[in-house]
Amino acid sequence: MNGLGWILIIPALFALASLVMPRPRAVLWLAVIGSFISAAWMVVVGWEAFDHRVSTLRQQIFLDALSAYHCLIVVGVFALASVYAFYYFTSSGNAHPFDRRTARRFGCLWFLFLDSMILTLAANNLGLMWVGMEATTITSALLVCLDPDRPAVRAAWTYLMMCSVAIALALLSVIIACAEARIVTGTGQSVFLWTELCELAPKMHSAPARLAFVFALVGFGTKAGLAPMHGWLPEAHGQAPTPVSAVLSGVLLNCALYCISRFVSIVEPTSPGWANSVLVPFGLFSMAVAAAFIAHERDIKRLLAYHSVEHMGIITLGLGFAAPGAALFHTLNHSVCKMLTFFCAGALVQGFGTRDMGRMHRTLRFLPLAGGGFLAGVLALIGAPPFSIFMSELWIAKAGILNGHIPAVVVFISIAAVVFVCAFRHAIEMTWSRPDLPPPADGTRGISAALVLLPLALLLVIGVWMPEPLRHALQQAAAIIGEP
Amino acid sequence: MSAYANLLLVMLMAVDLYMVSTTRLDACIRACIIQAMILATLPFVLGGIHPDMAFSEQMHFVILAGATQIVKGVVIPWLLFRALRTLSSNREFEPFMSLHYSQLINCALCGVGFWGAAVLPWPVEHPHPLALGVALSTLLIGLYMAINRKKAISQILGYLVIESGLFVAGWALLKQPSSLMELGVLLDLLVAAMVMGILATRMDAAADDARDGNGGGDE
Amino acid sequence: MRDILIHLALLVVLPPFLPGLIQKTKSWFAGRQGPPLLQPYRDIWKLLRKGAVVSRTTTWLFRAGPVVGLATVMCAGLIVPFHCAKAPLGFEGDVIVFAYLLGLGRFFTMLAALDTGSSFEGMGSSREAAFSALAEPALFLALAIICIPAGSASFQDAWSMLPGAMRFAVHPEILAAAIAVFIVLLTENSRVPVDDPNTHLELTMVHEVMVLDHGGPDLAFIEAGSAVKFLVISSLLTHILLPIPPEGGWVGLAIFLGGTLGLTIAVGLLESLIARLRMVRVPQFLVAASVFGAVGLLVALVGGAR
Amino acid sequence: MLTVLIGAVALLCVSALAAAFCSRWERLCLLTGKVGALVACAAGTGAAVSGIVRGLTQAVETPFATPLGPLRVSIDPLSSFFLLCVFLVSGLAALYGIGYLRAHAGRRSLAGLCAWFNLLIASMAMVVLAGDAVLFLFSWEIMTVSSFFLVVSDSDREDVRSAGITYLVASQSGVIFLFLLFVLLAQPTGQFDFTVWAKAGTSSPAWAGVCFILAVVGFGTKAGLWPVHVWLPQAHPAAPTHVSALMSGVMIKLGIYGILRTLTFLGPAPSWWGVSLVVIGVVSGVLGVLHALAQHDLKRLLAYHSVENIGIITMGIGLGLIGRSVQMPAIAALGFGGALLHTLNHGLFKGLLFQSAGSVLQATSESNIDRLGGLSRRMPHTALAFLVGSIAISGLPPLNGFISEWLIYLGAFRGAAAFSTGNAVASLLLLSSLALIGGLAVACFVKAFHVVFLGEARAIDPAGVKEADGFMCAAMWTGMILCAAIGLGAVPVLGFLTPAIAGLTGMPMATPLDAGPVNGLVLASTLLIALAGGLAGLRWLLLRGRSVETGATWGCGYPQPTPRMQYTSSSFADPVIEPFRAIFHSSRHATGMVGVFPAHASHEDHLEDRAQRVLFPAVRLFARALAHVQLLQRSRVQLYLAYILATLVLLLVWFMARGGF
Repeated sequence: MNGLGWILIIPALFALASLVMPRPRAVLWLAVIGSFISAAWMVVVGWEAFDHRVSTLRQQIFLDALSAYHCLIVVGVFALASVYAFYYFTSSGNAHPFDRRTARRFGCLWFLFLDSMILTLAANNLGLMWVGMEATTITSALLVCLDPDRPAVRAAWTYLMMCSVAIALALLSVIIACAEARIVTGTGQSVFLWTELCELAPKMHSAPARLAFVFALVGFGTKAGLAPMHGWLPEAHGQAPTPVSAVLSGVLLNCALYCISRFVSIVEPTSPGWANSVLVPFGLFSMAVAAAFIAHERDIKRLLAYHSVEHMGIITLGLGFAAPGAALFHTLNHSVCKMLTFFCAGALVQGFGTRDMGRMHRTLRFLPLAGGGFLAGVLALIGAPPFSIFMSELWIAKAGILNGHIPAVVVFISIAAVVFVCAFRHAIEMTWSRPDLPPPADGTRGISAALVLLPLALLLVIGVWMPEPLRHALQQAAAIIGEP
Repeated sequence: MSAYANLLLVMLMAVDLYMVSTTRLDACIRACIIQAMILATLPFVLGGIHPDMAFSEQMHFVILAGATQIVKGVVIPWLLFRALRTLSSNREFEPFMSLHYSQLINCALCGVGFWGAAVLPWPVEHPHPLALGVALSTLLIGLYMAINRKKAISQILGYLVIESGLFVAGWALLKQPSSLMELGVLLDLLVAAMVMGILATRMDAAADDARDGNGGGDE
Repeated sequence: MRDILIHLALLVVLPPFLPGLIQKTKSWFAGRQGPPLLQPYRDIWKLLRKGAVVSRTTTWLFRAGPVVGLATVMCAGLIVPFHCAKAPLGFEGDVIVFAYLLGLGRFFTMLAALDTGSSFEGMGSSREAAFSALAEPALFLALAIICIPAGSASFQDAWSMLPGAMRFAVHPEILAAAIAVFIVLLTENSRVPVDDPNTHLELTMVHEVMVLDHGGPDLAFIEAGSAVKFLVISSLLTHILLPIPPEGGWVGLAIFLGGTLGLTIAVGLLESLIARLRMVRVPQFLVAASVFGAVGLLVALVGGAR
Repeated sequence: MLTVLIGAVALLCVSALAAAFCSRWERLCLLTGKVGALVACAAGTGAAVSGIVRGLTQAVETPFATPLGPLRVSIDPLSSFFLLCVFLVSGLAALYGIGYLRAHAGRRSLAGLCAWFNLLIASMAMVVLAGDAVLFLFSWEIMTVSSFFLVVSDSDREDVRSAGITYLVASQSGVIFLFLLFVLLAQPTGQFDFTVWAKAGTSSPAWAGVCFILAVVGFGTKAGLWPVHVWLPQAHPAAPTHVSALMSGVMIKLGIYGILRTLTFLGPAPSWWGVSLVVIGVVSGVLGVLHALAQHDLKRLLAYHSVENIGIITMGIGLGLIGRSVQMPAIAALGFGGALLHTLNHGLFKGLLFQSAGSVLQATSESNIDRLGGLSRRMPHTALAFLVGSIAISGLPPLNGFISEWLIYLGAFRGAAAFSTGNAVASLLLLSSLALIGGLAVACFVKAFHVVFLGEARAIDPAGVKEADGFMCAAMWTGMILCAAIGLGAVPVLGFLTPAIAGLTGMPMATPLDAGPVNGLVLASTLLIALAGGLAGLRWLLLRGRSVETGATWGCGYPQPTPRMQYTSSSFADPVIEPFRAIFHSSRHATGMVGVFPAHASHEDHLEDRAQRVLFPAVRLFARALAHVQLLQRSRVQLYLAYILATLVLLLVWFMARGGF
C-alpha cells in the first residue's frame, strides 16, 4: 500500500472526522483543510503517473496519465469549491439555517463524494470503477437534497432514480466486456482489470466489444449529461446548493466521460473509427438541445446546467473527432470556467434572493465582484477570445476538418455561435437592464475576490500560453485514449 | 442440473409478471422476497458448481448465495415495509397505463428480451437457452415498472427488478463468481435501496402526499 | 498654340450669343420680332455693373454658388475640344472629370438656392437633384459609347478615332449616343421638354427658381455660366454628328460654328413646337435617354466596334 | 518597424487597462485613455507610412506557444496600407473623442468607454497585423466584443440594447463563415500560417469557389454588403458618435481587408468572382444611397452611406479581379488601386461627417434632422466640415473622394473596350451605376446639409446652440486638410498605392499606376480652384464700391412665411425617391381633407428597408422555434427514464439494421 492508497483513505478519514465536529464553522474549516491536504497528496502521487503507470492493491487501484489528469482537475476544483462553501454557508442569504446536524451531514457527504470520484478515476478494475460511479450518484443525490424543501428532494429523487437505472445498464456493459475478455484469454479466468482488457482488446471479436460500448455510452452518457438523457442535470443543478452544483457540473460529468473514454480505447483496436462515428452525433445533438434551452432559460443555475450539457457535447465531439488532446484541454477549461460561473451565480442568487435572471438587474453596479465575475465567466464560457475555451473550440474544429468531419464542424460552429448570442443576451440583460429598480436587499459579500480572480487568471493564461508541463500531460493522457 | 435451472428461470419470469399485475405494494414487496430466494439458489444451478471443485470455491458460492439472500431477501424488504408503514396508503392508485395494457406490454417486453438475447452478439460460447433471455426480460420489465408507476416505492421495486435482471445476466455471461464484483454490486444495491427509502419517506414528510413520485407542475 | 487661342476666344465670346439666337428663333417662329441677337451680352454687362440685394438668412454659400457654378463650367469648357480634337486641357480620363465638374457646379448652385430658406427654391433644387441624378447615367452611357472605339476615356482619342465619312455606317451606335446627349443637353440647360426657361410661375420652374434670389454680378455669373454650359454640351453633340477634322484649323472651326448654331436653332424650334412635359413624366423621359445609351452600348459591344 | 507597431498596440492595451482602473477620477481616466490612444496612433501611422514607402515584408513569431502553436505577426504592403487607415482614422476619432466625452463626463462611465475604445483600436490593428488564422480570429472576436460594449455603452435605453443584440447576431453569424473559411483553408496543409496558405492555395478550384463565397459572406457581414448590412443602420445611431466614426470609418474596412487577404490565398481567380463582386457592389451602392435618401436620422443616413461606399469599394475590387483573371494587369491595378484609395478616403471623410454630425447632436441633442436648420451661423466650423465631407463623399472633383472613383471609372472605361462581352457588360453596369450613385449621393448630401445647416431653424431654439469645443474642431480641421491634401496631392498618393496592390494584381512592384492622366487631373483641379478664386476676386472687386443691402427672402408675396414652410428632408428627397419607390417597403398613413374647410390633415410615410423586414422576422422566428424545444423537459422522472430506454433501443436497432455489429 504505497502512497497511492492514501488518496482514497485521506478523504474517508476526513469524512469520519467531520461527523464529530462540534460547530458548523468547524465543519467548514475541516472541509477546506481536508480538501487542500488531499489535493496536495494527489499532486505528490499523481505527478509521477504522467511518466509511468502507478498501481497498488494487486493492480486493482492505479493511476495512469489519463486518470491522473482527471484526478488533478477533481481535487483542484474540490479545493476551491470547499473554500467557496465556507463563504456560501456562512453568508446570510440561504433559505435554511446551516445548523450542526446539516453541517455534519454536509461535511461527511462532501468528503465521501470526493472519495467516490477518486475511486472511480483510480480504479483499474472495471467493477470497482462501476461501484465508484454508483457511489458518486448516491452521495451527490444526498448532497443535492441538503435543504429538506420539496423541489430539492424531488430533484434528488429524479437524479438518483435516473442515474441508478443508467448505471445499471453500464454494469451490463462491464459484464459484457469482461465476459468477452474471459473468452479471448482462454484460461477460463474472468478478467476485470482494464489494463489486461486493453492488452486483450486487439484479439477481441469486434461485435461484442461494440455492444459493450453501446451500453457503456447509454449508461455513462446519462451520467455525463449527454442529450437526450440529460433530463436530470438541470433539475439537480438547479436545486442543489451552489458549491455542490459547482462540483457536480465541474468535475462529476468529466468522470462519466472518463469512463466512456476507457471503453473507447477498448473498442478502438478492433473497429477503428467506429466509436467516433457514434460519439459525433451524440455530441452535436447535446449541443443543439442545450442551445435550444439556453435561448429561453430564466433560472440562472439551470442556464449554467444547460451550458454543462453543451460543453459535454463539445468534449464528446472532441473525442469523436479523434482529437483526445483537444477534448482533454477543453475538459480542463470547462471545469475551471464552470466553477467560476457557479460561484458568481451563487453569490448573485444570495444577493438578489431569487434564481430568476429577469429579477436580477444592474448586477455590475450593485454586486460588482459577483456581477463582473459572472459576466466574465459567461464570456469565457461561450468562447470569447482572450479566454481558453475559444482556443480549445478552435482546436477541436481544426481536428474535425482534418479528419474529414466537415458537415459536423459546420453544425458545431453554427451552434457555438447561436449559444454565443443567446448566453451573451442573458448576461447583458442582467448586467445593464432596468436602471430604475432599487438595489438588492443585502449586498452581502457572498464571495471573495480570490475565488473569482484566480480562475479568471488561469483561464486567461492557458488561453494565450500553453505551459510545457500541461502540454506534456495532455500528450501522455491523449496517447492512452489512442491519439492516431 | 440444467433442468432445475430452467425451472428456476421460469419461476423468476412468473414472479416478474405477478409483480406487474398487482396494485398492492405489500404484495409486490413479498414478490421481491421470493425473487431474492430464486436468485440465491440460481448460482448453484446455473453456475456449474460441481463436487470436484476446491473447497474454497464452493464456500465462495455459499457465501455469495447467503449474502444475496440476506441483502435482497431480508434487509431491503424490511426497509421497504418500514417506508410503507410511514406512507399513508398501501395501494398504487392509477399507474399511467392501466393494468391490462401493462400486462400486454410486459409480454411484448419478454418477447423483446428473448429476441435481444438471440440476435445481439453476446460474448458467450455455449449459451444457456433461457438464462440470457430471462435476464433481459427481467431488466426490461423492471425498467417498465419504474417508468409506469407513480409512487416512489414502486419505482424502487422497479429498480430492484432491474438489479435482479442484471444479476442473472452476470451469471449467464460470466458463469462463475467473481468476489469483488458481486460484493460490490450487492453493497451498492443495499446502500441505494436505503437511500431511496429515506428519500421516499422524506418526500412524504415534505410533500403533502407521496401519491405521485413527482407529479404536479414545476414551481 | 493657335488652336488654344481660338478655343479660349470661342469659350469667352460665343456663349452669350446662343441664348440670344434661341430667343430670336422662337420669336421669329411666333411671328414677332423679339429682342436683338446681342441682348444677352447687354444684360450680362448691365448686371455686372449693378449692386446686389442679399437675403438675411443666407451665409457665404449663397455668394459662393454662382462663382463656383461659373468656374466649374469654364473649367469643363477647357476640357472639351471645340473646333479640333485636342482641348487645351486634354488627358486620359478627362471625360469623367468633365461630367463630375458639371456635378460640382450643380451641387453649389443647389446649396446656394437652399441657403435662402425659401420653400420655392427648395422645390427647384429638389427637382434639379432628382432630374440630374437620372441624367448622370445617361450622360455616362453616351460617353462610354463614344469612348469604346478608342479604348480610353479621353475626348481627344475618341474624336480622332471616329472616321470622317460613313460615320454612322461604321459606328451606328453613336446615333443612340447623340440622342442621349441631346436629351441630357435639354435637361442640363433646362430647355423646354424638361423645364421652361422663361416661365413666371415659380411652382413650375426648375432651374430659374434656383437663381430667383440672386442679383447683380451673381446673376451675371449665372447667366454666363448657363450659356457656357450650353456651348460645352452642344460641342459634344456637334463632334458626334459632324465630321470635324482632328487637326482642326479653319475648316474645323467653320464646321464647329455651323454645327453649334444649327443645334441652337434646332433647340429654339423644339421650344416653339412642343410644350413641356408634366413633372411626373420627366423621369421617364430621362430613363429613355439611359435606355438609348444602353441599347447603343449593346450594339457597340456586339457590333464589333472594338 | 514591426516592433514600433507592436509597441503601439501594447501601448493601446496598457492605456485601456489604466483607463479602466482609474474610473473614479474622470479627468485622469479620460486623459490616460485618449492620450495613450493618440500617441499610439501617431506612432502607428508613422510606422505604417514607412512600411508602405519601403514596401517592407516582415514577420515575427511569438516566443511562447499557444495551444495551437506559436502566433505569427507579419506585415506586408497591403496590411501596412490598411494599418495606415486604421491608425490615421482612429487617431482623429480619439482626438475628437476627448472633446466629445468631456461633455458627457457626468452622465456615462468614462472608464468603460475609454478602455473599450482603445481595446477596439488595438484589436483592429492586430487583425491587420495577424500572420496566422488563430491570431486573426482571436483579434477579430475581441474587436467584435469591444465594439459591442461600445455600442451598448449608454445601455439604460432599451432600443440601444436591442440594437446591440442585432449587431451581435449579425457579427456572430459572420464569424460562423469566417471560422469555416479558415478551417477549410487549413485543410490541405493542416497549419494556420498565412504564408503557408499563400503558397499552398486550396486543394481544388471547387473548394476555392466555396472559400471565396464564405469569405464574401463572412467578411461582407462585417463590411456591410447588401443584404447582410442590416446591423449598420441599427448600431450607428445607438453608439456614441466618436465610436460610430471609428466603426464605420475603420472597422467595416477590415471586412474589405479580409476579402483581399483571402484572395491572395485562393490563387488564380476565375472571372465569375470579379463579376459577382461587381454585381454585389452595384446592389449595395445603389440601394445604400437610396435608403440613405429616405432617412431622417443623421447617423442612420451616414450608416447607409457607409453601405454605399463599401459597395463602391467592392465594385473596384470586382473590376480588379476581372482584370487579373483575364491577365490585364493595367486594369487590375486601376480597379484594386481605386478600391484601396477609396478605403482610405472613406475612412477620412466618413469620420469627418460623423464628427460634425456628433457635434450637431451634442449641441442640439435632437436626432431628427427635420427639426433642425440654420445651424451654420452658430456652428461655422462644423458646417464647413460637413460641407467638405459632403463634397468628398459625393466624389466631386477637387477632393479625395473623386480621385478614387476616377480610378475605378478609368478601369471601367478601359475594361468596357478591352474585355470580352460578359466582362464588358459588367464594367458597363459598374460605370452606369457608379454615375447613378454619384448623382444620388449629391442629392442626398445636399438634402442633409441644407436641412441641418442652411435656412432658418425649424423647431429648435438656435440661441442655445454653441460650436463644438477645441478638440472636436481640431479633429475636424485635420480631417478636412487631409481630404484636400489627398485630392490635390494625388500623384504621390498613387505612388503609395503601387506596392500595396502589387500583391493583388500580380504586377511587379516597379510599374506605378500610369501617372500621366493623374497629372492632368491634378492640373484640372488646381485650375478649377484658380478660376473660382479669380471669379470670387472679380465679384469682390465689382461689389466693393456698390451697395449690398440685406432684405427678407423673396416669398412670392406670401404674407406670413414660417420656417416650417421650408423644404424638409422628406419633401426634398421625395421626387428623387419616387422612381425607385418599389425598392422600399413603404407604409403611408394619410388622413385626407374632410369637408369644405378641412380642419386637420396629416400625411405620414415610412420607408423601411426590405432586407430588414425579411431578416429580422426570420431571426425572431428561429428564436421562437427554439422555445418549442422546452416541452422536452417537463421534470417527470418517468419521462427521462423513457428517454434512456428509447435511446438504448434506438441505438441497438440502428446497429442491427446496419448489418449486425
